[in-house]
Amino acid sequence: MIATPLFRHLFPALLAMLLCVAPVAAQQPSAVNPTASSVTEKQLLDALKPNSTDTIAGRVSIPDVRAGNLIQPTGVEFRAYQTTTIFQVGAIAIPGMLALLALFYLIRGRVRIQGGPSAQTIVRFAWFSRFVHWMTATSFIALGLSGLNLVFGKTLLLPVIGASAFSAMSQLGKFVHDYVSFAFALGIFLMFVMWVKDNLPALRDIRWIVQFGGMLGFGHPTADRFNAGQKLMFWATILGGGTLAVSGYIMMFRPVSFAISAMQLATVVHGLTGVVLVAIILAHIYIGTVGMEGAFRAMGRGTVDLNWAKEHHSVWVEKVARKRPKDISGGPAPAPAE
Amino acid sequence: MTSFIAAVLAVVAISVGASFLLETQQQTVDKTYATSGTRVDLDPRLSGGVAPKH
Amino acid sequence: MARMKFLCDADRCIECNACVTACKNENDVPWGINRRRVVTINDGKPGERSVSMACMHCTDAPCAAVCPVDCFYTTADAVVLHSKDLCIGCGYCFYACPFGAPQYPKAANFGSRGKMDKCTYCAGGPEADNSPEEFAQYGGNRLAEGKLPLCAEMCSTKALLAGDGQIIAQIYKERVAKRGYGSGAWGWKTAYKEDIAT
Amino acid sequence: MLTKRSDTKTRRARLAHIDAHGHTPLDRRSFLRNAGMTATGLAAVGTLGAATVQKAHALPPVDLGKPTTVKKNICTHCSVGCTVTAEVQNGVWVGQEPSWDSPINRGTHCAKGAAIREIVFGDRRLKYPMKLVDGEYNKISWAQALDEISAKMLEIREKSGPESVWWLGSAKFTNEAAYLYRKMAAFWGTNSVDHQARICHSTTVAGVANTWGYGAQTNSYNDIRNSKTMIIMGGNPAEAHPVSLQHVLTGKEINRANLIVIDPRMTRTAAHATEYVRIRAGTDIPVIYGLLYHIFENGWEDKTFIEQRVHGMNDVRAEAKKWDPKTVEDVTGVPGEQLKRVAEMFAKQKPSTLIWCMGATQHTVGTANVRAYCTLLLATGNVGAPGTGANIFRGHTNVQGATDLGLDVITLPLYYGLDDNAWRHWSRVWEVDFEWLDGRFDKKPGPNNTTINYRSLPGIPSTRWFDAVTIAKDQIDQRDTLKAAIVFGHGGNTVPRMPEMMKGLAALDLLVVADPHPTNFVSLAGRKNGTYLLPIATSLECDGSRTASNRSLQWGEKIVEPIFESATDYWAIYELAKRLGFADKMFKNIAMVKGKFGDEPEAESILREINKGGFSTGYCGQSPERLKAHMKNQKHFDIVTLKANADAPAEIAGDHYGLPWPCWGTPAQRHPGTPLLYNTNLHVKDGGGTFRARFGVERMMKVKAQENGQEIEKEVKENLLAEGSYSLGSEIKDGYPEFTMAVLKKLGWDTDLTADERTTIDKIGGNNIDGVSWATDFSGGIQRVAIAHGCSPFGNAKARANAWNLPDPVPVHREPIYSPRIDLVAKYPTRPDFKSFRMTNAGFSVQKAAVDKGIGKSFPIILTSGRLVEYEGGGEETRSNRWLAELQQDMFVEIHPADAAARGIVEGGWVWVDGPENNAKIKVKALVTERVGKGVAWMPFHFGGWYQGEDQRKNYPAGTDPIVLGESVNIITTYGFDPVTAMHEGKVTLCQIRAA
Repeated sequence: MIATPLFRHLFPALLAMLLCVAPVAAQQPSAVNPTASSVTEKQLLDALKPNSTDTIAGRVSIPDVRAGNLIQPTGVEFRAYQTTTIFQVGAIAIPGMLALLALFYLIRGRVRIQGGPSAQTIVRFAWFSRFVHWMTATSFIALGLSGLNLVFGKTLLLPVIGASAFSAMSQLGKFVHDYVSFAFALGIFLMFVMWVKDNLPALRDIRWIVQFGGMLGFGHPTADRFNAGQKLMFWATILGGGTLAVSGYIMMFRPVSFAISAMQLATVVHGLTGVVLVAIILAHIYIGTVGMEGAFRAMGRGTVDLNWAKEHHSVWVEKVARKRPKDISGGPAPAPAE
Repeated sequence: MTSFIAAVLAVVAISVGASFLLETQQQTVDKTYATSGTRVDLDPRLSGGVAPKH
Repeated sequence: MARMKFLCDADRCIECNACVTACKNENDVPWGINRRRVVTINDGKPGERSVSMACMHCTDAPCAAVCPVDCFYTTADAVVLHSKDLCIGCGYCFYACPFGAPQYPKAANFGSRGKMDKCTYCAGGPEADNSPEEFAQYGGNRLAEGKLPLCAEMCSTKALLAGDGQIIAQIYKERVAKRGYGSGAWGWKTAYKEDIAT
Repeated sequence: MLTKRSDTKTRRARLAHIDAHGHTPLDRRSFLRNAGMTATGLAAVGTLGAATVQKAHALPPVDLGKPTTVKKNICTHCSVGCTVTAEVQNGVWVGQEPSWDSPINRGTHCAKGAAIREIVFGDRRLKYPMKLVDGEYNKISWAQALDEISAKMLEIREKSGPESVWWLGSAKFTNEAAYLYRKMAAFWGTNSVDHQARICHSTTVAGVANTWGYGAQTNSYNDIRNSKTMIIMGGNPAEAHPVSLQHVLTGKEINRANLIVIDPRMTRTAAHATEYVRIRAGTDIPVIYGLLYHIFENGWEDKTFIEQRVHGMNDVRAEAKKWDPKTVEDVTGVPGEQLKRVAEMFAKQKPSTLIWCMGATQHTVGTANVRAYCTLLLATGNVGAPGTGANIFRGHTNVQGATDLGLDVITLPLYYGLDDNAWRHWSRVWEVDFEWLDGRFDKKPGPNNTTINYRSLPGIPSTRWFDAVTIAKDQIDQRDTLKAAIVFGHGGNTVPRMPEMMKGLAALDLLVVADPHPTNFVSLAGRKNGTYLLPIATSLECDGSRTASNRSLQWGEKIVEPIFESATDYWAIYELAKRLGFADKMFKNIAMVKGKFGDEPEAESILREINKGGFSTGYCGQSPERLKAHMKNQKHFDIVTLKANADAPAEIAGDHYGLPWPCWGTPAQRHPGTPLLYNTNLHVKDGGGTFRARFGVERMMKVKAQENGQEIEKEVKENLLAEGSYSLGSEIKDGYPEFTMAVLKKLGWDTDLTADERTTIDKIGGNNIDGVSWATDFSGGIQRVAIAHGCSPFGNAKARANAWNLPDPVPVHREPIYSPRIDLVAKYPTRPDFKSFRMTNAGFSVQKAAVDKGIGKSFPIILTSGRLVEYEGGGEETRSNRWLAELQQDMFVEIHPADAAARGIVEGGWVWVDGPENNAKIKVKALVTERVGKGVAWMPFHFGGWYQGEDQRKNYPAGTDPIVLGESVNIITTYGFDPVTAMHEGKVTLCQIRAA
């Protein structure tokens, strides 16, 4: 489904972003009657076939060089993407993830702190880290909702609330999507800078993955500040968010030198990355809230229960105890997760 | 909690800032598609506003 | 019911741009927006051909298919129109359109490109026929007066044909039969899934 | 979702017009409407900047509820003569509709015609009279402007004589305005009155008229549909006359005709040709001889035609013999095989026509080029029948009419010339005293106690006016240099050598620019005082007739009142004449109507005066009533023959559309007009004709002969009259001279004259009745009687392949002044320096200096120029039209990819183009294309407002600057003038191009 020709030509397309790709001239001796041998549409389309991201382009006198594109065959593929691919990918990824999470909840239930809450807490995230997380998170929710609206709104919402209201809402959503994106992009950048050091892969990550973090009861693998699951989430967010930002800004700023095929590609990449990331983030939200006892306060208050920390991040706790013992403090009895 | 509220405020601030900055940078097509030899009277119809209703 | 189409006979088109200015004249289209344009292929070489292109009013229009707010509609004459009140300026129709017909009042996409504008086949928009409101947003509505789009009506060499698809196809066929050559009905395969057998 | 169905009544069916295919009217039904959609739904979001394309208030739509007046006028942008149909409501031009009924354009337009409505609300128009005071333009009143202008003119007249005021008229005048302007110059006392024809087809007029009688298109655009072979040489009608291509391409398709384009540039016309021949610019004559070589060699010429109707073809044969295929290829670059193929097609697949434009005319050999073209037509017998002929596409709306009506330095209206007979004729028509007119002119003592009377001397042409300003007083053949230029409707960037024009412009005491736009005269810096700008109405705001290139006259109605403070030409000329003191005489017989600013001359009345005196060219039969009837009944004319159909109403029955001149006799005689000149297949009364007997009946020729074994030279008389050829129904079955009373008497036909006609003739002839001719008898009697006997009033002669009165009687090749082929310059030099039009034509010296300086090395690229479809002429009007200006925003130079690559020039990049004179250079954008050959560059000539890299926008009065400005090609074009008409060399010079 995803393997539309757009993807087959991902790299050539990026290279071929220059406009005015000269049409392949028909081979004609100059003395021949030019009327009889006039260039035809079919001829030009056939010539384009080896590289379907090209357009039949010619010369126009107006400064809008894109107007020189007479026929762009990739419009058909974009249409297929927009009406089918993204819809199906989204319809599989997001409800699928929700179903998976529900299934997981049914099987595993809430992951409890096995040792029970202790009286001690350990500082997990400083204020600025939490600020960045929430900035990224809230903007992602706004972007996700307004983005999903463009994919599913027409099918799900429009019949319910009517064209006028839906259009007004979508228009607003589009403005929100455009402007909020800057906060999101900034957040992604800061998160990368803050946490990349702790998210570099380590050998023990393999064990963590093999044991699936102990969540299905194969015992608790050790982890540093971030376990392999969190690292995967980090990289998904950074790469996914980064991709979204780059493709989004291409869509937004529309560099003149970009061919339509490049713009289409940006749109496709943006959309698909978007729905997939939404699905991934759903898992993140699940595990940070309903799915695991004691996890939410890491971002809520910045501190976590020491027992929770020991269970999930034993290596890290040891390091903190060694380097910054002050971060571990006897606090009040832990409150249940919000 | 403060970090969350600050984050929401930051999102709003950044978005509003971006909208102002970008809307002032926004170019209408009459300006974009005019070259050095021209003086086009910029068309108010392209820069926003709602069509006059009679 | 007539199925309205455009056909540009590239063997007649001399790139005089009458269609472009006729469109501006009829619909008072502002500078920077070209609902119709003429593209010259193989410029300066033997076999050079010019084709006047605008919205082809496709059968099963891609623009309508990809529009996230469903602002397009097809009239009984098979003309593809849209509502500017509903359009949010997302730009998807421009990417989907094989002919580059959709245009936007703003060049970059900071916030908004503005409401999409395209050839209406001189058939206005969803407002009441030939009302000032319709004219303000979409330009003239010649179809409602029983006239065809001005671009085709004013074409200097009668290269650009507008009207019922069967009739203009017939005209084109007869021309090709008479003169013995034809470089094809540009865009028909893409827009209408049809070729004119000549 | 609701489905709304509205059944708007179908008003008109349009499909029927696409081609000859019937079709039932469209039944437009319904559009979907979104449920619950309200206009206010998005108001809140709208403020966030959801820009939308809306209609400005300045342009109201057609309100279907209000009555609409439909007015017809003629497009001003070229000579095809497209009807413009305007819908007017409340005095505002609200809509433009296709003019389906016009047999010429059949509903269609080009970019300019389809955008023409813009020019009557264009806000870049000049809005009120202005005066330049110390470098600043100030608004003044019409009265003040005219008072000051006339006072200054009279002062100059007092000090320097009438010849120091130079009048430049316009091809955008109506016939009536052109005639008034010429008349005004005559009453002022000068022949220095010119217009655009000088720089577009003056050489055509001279060359063609000297070949067979009249200097105009012989056939028509419509008639090209009959051709089986068409050569378009030195023309690009796809851009210059797009609507003509409708006829050309239809003809090509219907007849499967050959369409051959011969041009240095692969134009948009060439893109539709069946054969494209690329030549080196400036080698038209060798190309024609290259064709004639094959024609004579293979005996493809039309021997009967030549024998009966052509004089001097043997001289051409001798010249053609020199141009064997090898020589031709060396000079022109065209392979012999290709020329042979073209020659065979042209000679054998008849009827054939030759179409040309400024690529032929704008040369130092312009007249000779045109003569060569005519010779090719004569040799193959392709004149005077449907589908044949010299189809000369002219420039502006009324350049044909303005030429006919004498905006020319060598003639009074309608080609009467400047001799005493001509002046006496017109003084009779004008009912002014001949002696009074004579007294208006300067005179000076000539050799041998004679007097040189400037009344009979050609004036100063528009290509050289600035030389006449700056030249030393003793170098110009008149009392003083030019001091004032009165310019009505003419751009300032139309003539080469602009750096030198700048000097002339600065040196003028008085410059008057009367134009809807300020024109390039204003943008060129240098003047601080003494410039007046007068806002003149466009042609669309003016009643009157216009003559299309095919000689058809069309009556255009004033669509709207002149906008702003603009005035019509009629009013401005009248008011100026009043202040110059001769309005009472000049407008003696012309009725006045109430105009925008008071009394103004009535167009109809002026046309009647033209009819009264216009016998020489057959401008006598087209009364305003007949022309208006034609416009009303346009749909009744056939699109091929232009003849009224059988079902036409009586008022136009039998007529040809627009009564193409010559339309003989008085309007009451109802001659139908002459759609094809010299067509012997028709009776003269139906529009037939013969070649004109203009050059006498016989010619003494020296021929070499063998007598008693010795070669001696002896004189023989060669008959110049046709032999055995005559028009249908002619009672004289042979050639005959032009008709005069003497001829009538000799034939015994004078008794056919009515008493009234006889009285008029007696009055005109005085004591020499025999001298009254078909051209001077304004009773129309002589013409009527001649036609009644089936004869052409102007005689029946041979066309001249040898025009012995011209500098090169048989065309010979001469290299352009600036030629890259120094070897060929030595072999085919330009004509020696000589005096013409009161100044020296120093072409030879310039050519020699160029060769000596090795100019071909430092300027290796041939530069030629041409037209863009979006713009016209100097371009101020069209560059101010926003719908057109958007399409061509930059002055550019077309350069071949190889030349560009060698210079590091990229598509769209800025380049400097250097010209070989005055260190001139222009900064333009590069358009890298194979349209031009290697070593050739091409530029459009419509741009202005930049000068050698500097934007001159600030020099325009506020708000009147055109939307698009750019360098003018004529800044770098160079010296060179045709010996016959002083046509400039606009098509070949040299240049160098470098990246900027």
